[in-house]
Amino acid sequence: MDIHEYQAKEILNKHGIKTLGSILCHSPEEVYRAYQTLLSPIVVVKAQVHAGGRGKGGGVKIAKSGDEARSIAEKMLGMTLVTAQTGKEGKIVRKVLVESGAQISKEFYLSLTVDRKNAAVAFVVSAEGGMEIEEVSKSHPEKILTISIKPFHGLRSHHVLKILLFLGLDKTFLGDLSGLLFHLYDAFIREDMSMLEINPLILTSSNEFIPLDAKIILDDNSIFRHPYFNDYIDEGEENPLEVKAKNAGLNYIKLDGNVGCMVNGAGLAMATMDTIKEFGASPANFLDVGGTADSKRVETAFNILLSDKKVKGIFINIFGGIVKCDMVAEGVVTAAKNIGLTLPVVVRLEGTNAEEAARLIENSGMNFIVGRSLADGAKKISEIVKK
Amino acid sequence: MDIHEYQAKEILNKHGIKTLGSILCHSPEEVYRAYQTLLSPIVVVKAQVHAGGRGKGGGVKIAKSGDEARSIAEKMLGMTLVTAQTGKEGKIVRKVLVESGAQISKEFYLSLTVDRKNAAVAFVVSAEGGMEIEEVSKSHPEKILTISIKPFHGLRSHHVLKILLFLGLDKTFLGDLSGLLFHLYDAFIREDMSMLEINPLILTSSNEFIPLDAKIILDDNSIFRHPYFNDYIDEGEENPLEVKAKNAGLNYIKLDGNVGCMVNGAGLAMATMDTIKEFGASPANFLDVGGTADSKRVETAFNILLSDKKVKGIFINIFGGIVKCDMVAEGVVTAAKNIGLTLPVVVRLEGTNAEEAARLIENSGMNFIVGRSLADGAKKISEIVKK
Amino acid sequence: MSILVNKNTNVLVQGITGKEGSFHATKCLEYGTKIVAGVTPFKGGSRFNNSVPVYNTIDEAKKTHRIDATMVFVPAGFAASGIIEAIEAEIPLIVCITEGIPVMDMLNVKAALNSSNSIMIGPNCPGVITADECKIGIMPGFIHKKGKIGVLSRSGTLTYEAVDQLTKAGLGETTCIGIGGDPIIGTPFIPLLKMFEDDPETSAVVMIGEIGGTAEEEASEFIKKNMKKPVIGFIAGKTAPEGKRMGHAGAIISGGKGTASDKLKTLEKNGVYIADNPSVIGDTAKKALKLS
Amino acid sequence: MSILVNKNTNVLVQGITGKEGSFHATKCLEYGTKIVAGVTPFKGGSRFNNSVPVYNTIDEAKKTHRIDATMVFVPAGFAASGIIEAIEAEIPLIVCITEGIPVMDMLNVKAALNSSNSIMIGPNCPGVITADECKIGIMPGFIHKKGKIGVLSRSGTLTYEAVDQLTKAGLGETTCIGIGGDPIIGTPFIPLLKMFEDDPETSAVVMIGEIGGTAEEEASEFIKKNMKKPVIGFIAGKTAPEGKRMGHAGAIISGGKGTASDKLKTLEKNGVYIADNPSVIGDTAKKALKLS
Repeated sequence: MDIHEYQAKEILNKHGIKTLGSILCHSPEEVYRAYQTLLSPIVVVKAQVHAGGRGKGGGVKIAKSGDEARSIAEKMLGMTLVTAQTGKEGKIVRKVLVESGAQISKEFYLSLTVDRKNAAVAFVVSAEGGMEIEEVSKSHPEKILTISIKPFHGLRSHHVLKILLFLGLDKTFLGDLSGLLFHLYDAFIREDMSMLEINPLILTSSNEFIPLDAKIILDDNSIFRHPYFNDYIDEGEENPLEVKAKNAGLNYIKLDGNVGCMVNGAGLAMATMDTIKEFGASPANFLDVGGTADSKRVETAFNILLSDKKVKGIFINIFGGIVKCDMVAEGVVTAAKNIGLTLPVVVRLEGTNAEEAARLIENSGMNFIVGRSLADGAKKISEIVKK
Repeated sequence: MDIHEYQAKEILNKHGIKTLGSILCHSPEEVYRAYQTLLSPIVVVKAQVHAGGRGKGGGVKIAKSGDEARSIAEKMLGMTLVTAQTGKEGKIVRKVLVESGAQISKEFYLSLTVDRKNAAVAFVVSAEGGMEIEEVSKSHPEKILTISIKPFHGLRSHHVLKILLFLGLDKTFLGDLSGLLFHLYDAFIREDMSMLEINPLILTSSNEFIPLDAKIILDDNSIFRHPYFNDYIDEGEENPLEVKAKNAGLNYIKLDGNVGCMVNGAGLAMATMDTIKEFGASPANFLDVGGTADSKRVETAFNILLSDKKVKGIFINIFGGIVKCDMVAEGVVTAAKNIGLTLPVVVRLEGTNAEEAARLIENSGMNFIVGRSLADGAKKISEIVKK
Repeated sequence: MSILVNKNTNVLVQGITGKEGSFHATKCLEYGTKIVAGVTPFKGGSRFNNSVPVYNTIDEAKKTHRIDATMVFVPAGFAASGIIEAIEAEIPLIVCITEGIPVMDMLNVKAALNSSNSIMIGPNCPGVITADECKIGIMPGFIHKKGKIGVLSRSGTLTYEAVDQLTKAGLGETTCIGIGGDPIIGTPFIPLLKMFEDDPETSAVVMIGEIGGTAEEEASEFIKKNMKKPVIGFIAGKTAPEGKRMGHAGAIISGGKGTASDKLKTLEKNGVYIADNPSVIGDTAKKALKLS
Repeated sequence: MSILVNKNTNVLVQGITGKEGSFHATKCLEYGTKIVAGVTPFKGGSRFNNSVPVYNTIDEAKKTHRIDATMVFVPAGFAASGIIEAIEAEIPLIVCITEGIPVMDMLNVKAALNSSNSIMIGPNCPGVITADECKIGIMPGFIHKKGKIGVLSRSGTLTYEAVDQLTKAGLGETTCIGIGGDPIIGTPFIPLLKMFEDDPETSAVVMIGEIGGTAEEEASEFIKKNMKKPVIGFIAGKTAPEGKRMGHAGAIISGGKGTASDKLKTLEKNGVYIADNPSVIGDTAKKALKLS
């Protein structure tokens, strides 16, 4: 799960990593007062949204007075911030972080991620701080160092040394860098993070390492041992349909197309989207209804699909494994009737009792078309929505 | 390094493990006041010495009043406590721990050790609490469960379950036992222990797990990351000669025989002791002078050997590897002259320049005899001391 | 022949009395799987379905039974413990169905596996099946038919789709393995590809991948260097957007890495027969085997 | 032939500029060891003895040199890091001389070794030497002479004692290995016994043990089952008291376990030729080889 910069910094602080003084604000007045409180001649006002690249989009501004800070906040709060990571629709700025300024002597990039290939935690560092790391990795891969730490090796002093040397720092920084890296590594593991990105990590003119920005992604699966994750959920940052689906236990991701998809299983759902695209239409969503496609669940799924006004037709693709297809067909028909569905729907049911299911669909009296295979179904729905 | 029970309990408390209320006392008056302070009708007065088996030796007594506690302390403080672990000479009791009483519903044995074979931390548990575990392991090995926890496996809930079932405890104790075991495991690793023994671990009548006794051995080698170990050193508990040797950087262990041994290397030192024994004499000590047997070091070693009044002769056995034997011989002669050594000394020097060394020893004018091999030297010194 | 499991495999079920565990253990028994014992803490001494003995721990079960494989249905929060219990009990094959195990737990599990002789399939997978012999998992048994294709997949229902086609195409399967949809899994494609290459009954392998990570690319390099048998590849997620987890915890394109098109390019370069869409997996297999 | 090291072994020295490291690196060079590089943090770019290039990290050294083995003189507090650096750099043989590494660090190192292809000898050991070819360690080279006996030992100078006798007895040595006196060591007797059994030049093995642990007992069981070559055993510490560490961290009798007499009994039972005292190791070897 994504969290805000200010929350990420709270976690870092908890693990002994110092950040600059900052105050979270919800109104221009609070921002004005924050300027006074921080006692820093220069402050930075930063939009708190679940997306990176805020600077380019106008979500990070410097203020040299309380008035200036307030007037920045007046524009920033409520604006729709569009960055490389928000998508076209952007994100509405609901709160800002006002942070003290710092005298920057150097900027670095530093992140921790899960290294899938080596089953390890990887440090990624670069002396090119503040840049987008994807760009650096494409244009100058030699400027990035990745060090994988296997769990039974642990972070060790030779790892710190390698990072120090790669960043071009001298011996005198070894102790401080070591402290920072050990705290970060510990925080990453203990808080079950999927990603921790500090960009830039700055070295101040007084030779302190400070994370100027911090982005953390937490591993939702570990929420059972970190109840505080619940406090960090900010539904306002997510797509409302995705939130609704999640609360109903459905796995839904909104896309830009016009064919609503309802599939059981994540892999099959992706494959279904891909096949629709192959036939010239475009999927409106990813939706995995899971293993139990009963009428209640299907009804909720229909409602979510229909909330997306772009949707012109629906493709239901279920491979009935343990679940019997005729049961699913009944559920689909009942749900469609309950909500008075009028959109064209192509239904493909494969697996146990697929024939009986097809008959039920055909005889339902609804606007249902039977797909005989994944390709056949995808083709039929694509032709319909392209009309 | 060995530490006292009260220190072991301090460490356990630091790691969230509850122990009974207790007060460390150095005088009968303090013990009297401790009784009043603890507000427990029954207290236990326990001698604080670096040795187990105190109960049998009279080092653990129950008191039901302040007066009784004081009179127990009067006898206990200053006494020489002899237990199975102290050796014949016993240990002088210099302080006692006064601890609140508890209502015991069950007693268990629980310890953590390093499992050399599996390179793991091992839990050893038994429902036979309060017994000497060595005896149980000989007479009823089936009453002991050993579970090895490899570092990359970690302590897991199935380990706790196995221990719970083995101890004959029901489901309701799972949470509390789990908490205790995780704290102990964490403490063992974080504090670099070699041994942590709780005997007995009690279950109180209010169903709390409490370590009634606690014995911890810390890994001296880790002192660089645990400066507090220094505060736990109690030289009064060690043999004064061993303390003196240690402070001089020598590895010395006092034994009961009359042949003083000075050897370079621990394995060779043991082999030398064994060979002396084979020739019918008995080693007075283990002493490894280490790699640099210069005159200063040899002099210190001589002084320590001579402080043991039982010593009737000295066997110096040096395998000069990197170090040259003639240099060692010179060192030995100089040191012996400096301290005016009169005891018979057999010197065996093997390795580089062994012949020159033998000549130097023979021509030294001292009471020195050359040993031509380990066996020859051991034989000669044994014959001398047996006269 | 087949790989990993066959009709002689003695199977344990961890979490046999739970909702999922009991449902699927029953289905597996119906398929003919030799489930010899189950484990659920504090349920030791009882019998599952009036027949399969239940124990508190694997150690207890091992006193009476030879166990070749275990099917793990332990809830996510305790799954790492259950898997490590199986590793410590030296169970040769561990099939973990459980979804939602934290990645940090899996890093430890993976380290434990590396120092053991156990093989783990999953987690977050449909399991392993050798057609007509042994099913350890949640896949529908009836779509499988003894034949000549080995199947490897990061997916669940998409695998059933492929198997269904292979069965209907008359090719049938030897062993079908869902390797799991999580970022860290017990066994990636390569060791299993090697087993299929060595299995005399397997003529070709279908490998179903998806976006995220680089497992398919690494597999294709192995295929190029070490495999004589044809491999048919499909990658799901051509239309998946960047930065979104597509259901599976491991199915995510991040930092522009792990896209379907990158994977397909590498697979093709390394001589894998590409199925352009899931409906042609069966046909592609036939073509690869020069049967059509 | 020999085991572990020979005249072609390219050696790195970690901690080459330290007091111990530089002294012994010089001695090894004098013996003829092919020391190709050294590592000391922040000393990269300099040269040791005006010849051996020094690097900051092993990775840097590996860019220029093939490295077959590393000799570790890193101080105890940093030794685990140094060893793990060598494991991560995939150095095949790691010889760690350092004494005083905390046991908890060694548990992690051992776990790291288990998942790697590196072999570690030590820590707290004199090192490894193949007579007249390659010395990686602190033993006096001149006492060694090419011959037919393999030597394994938990000790230092006691090993020299044994080697000296073997050389003077005209038997000579193939490879001599101090496995280390700590409770947790990289490689116990068994894998090395196996290598000696497979080495055509080795005719017999001298195994020098001491009190503490059960490594000798386990080794003797291996010897009985798997070795045709005679093994001569000596155990130091018959007169050692219980509960005291005899110099080596691993040399301690605790809870009545790890005594010399127990070990000797088991060794004898398993067909090891026992040398009753260290002075007869050479003679016992001759007898075992039917040379006297």
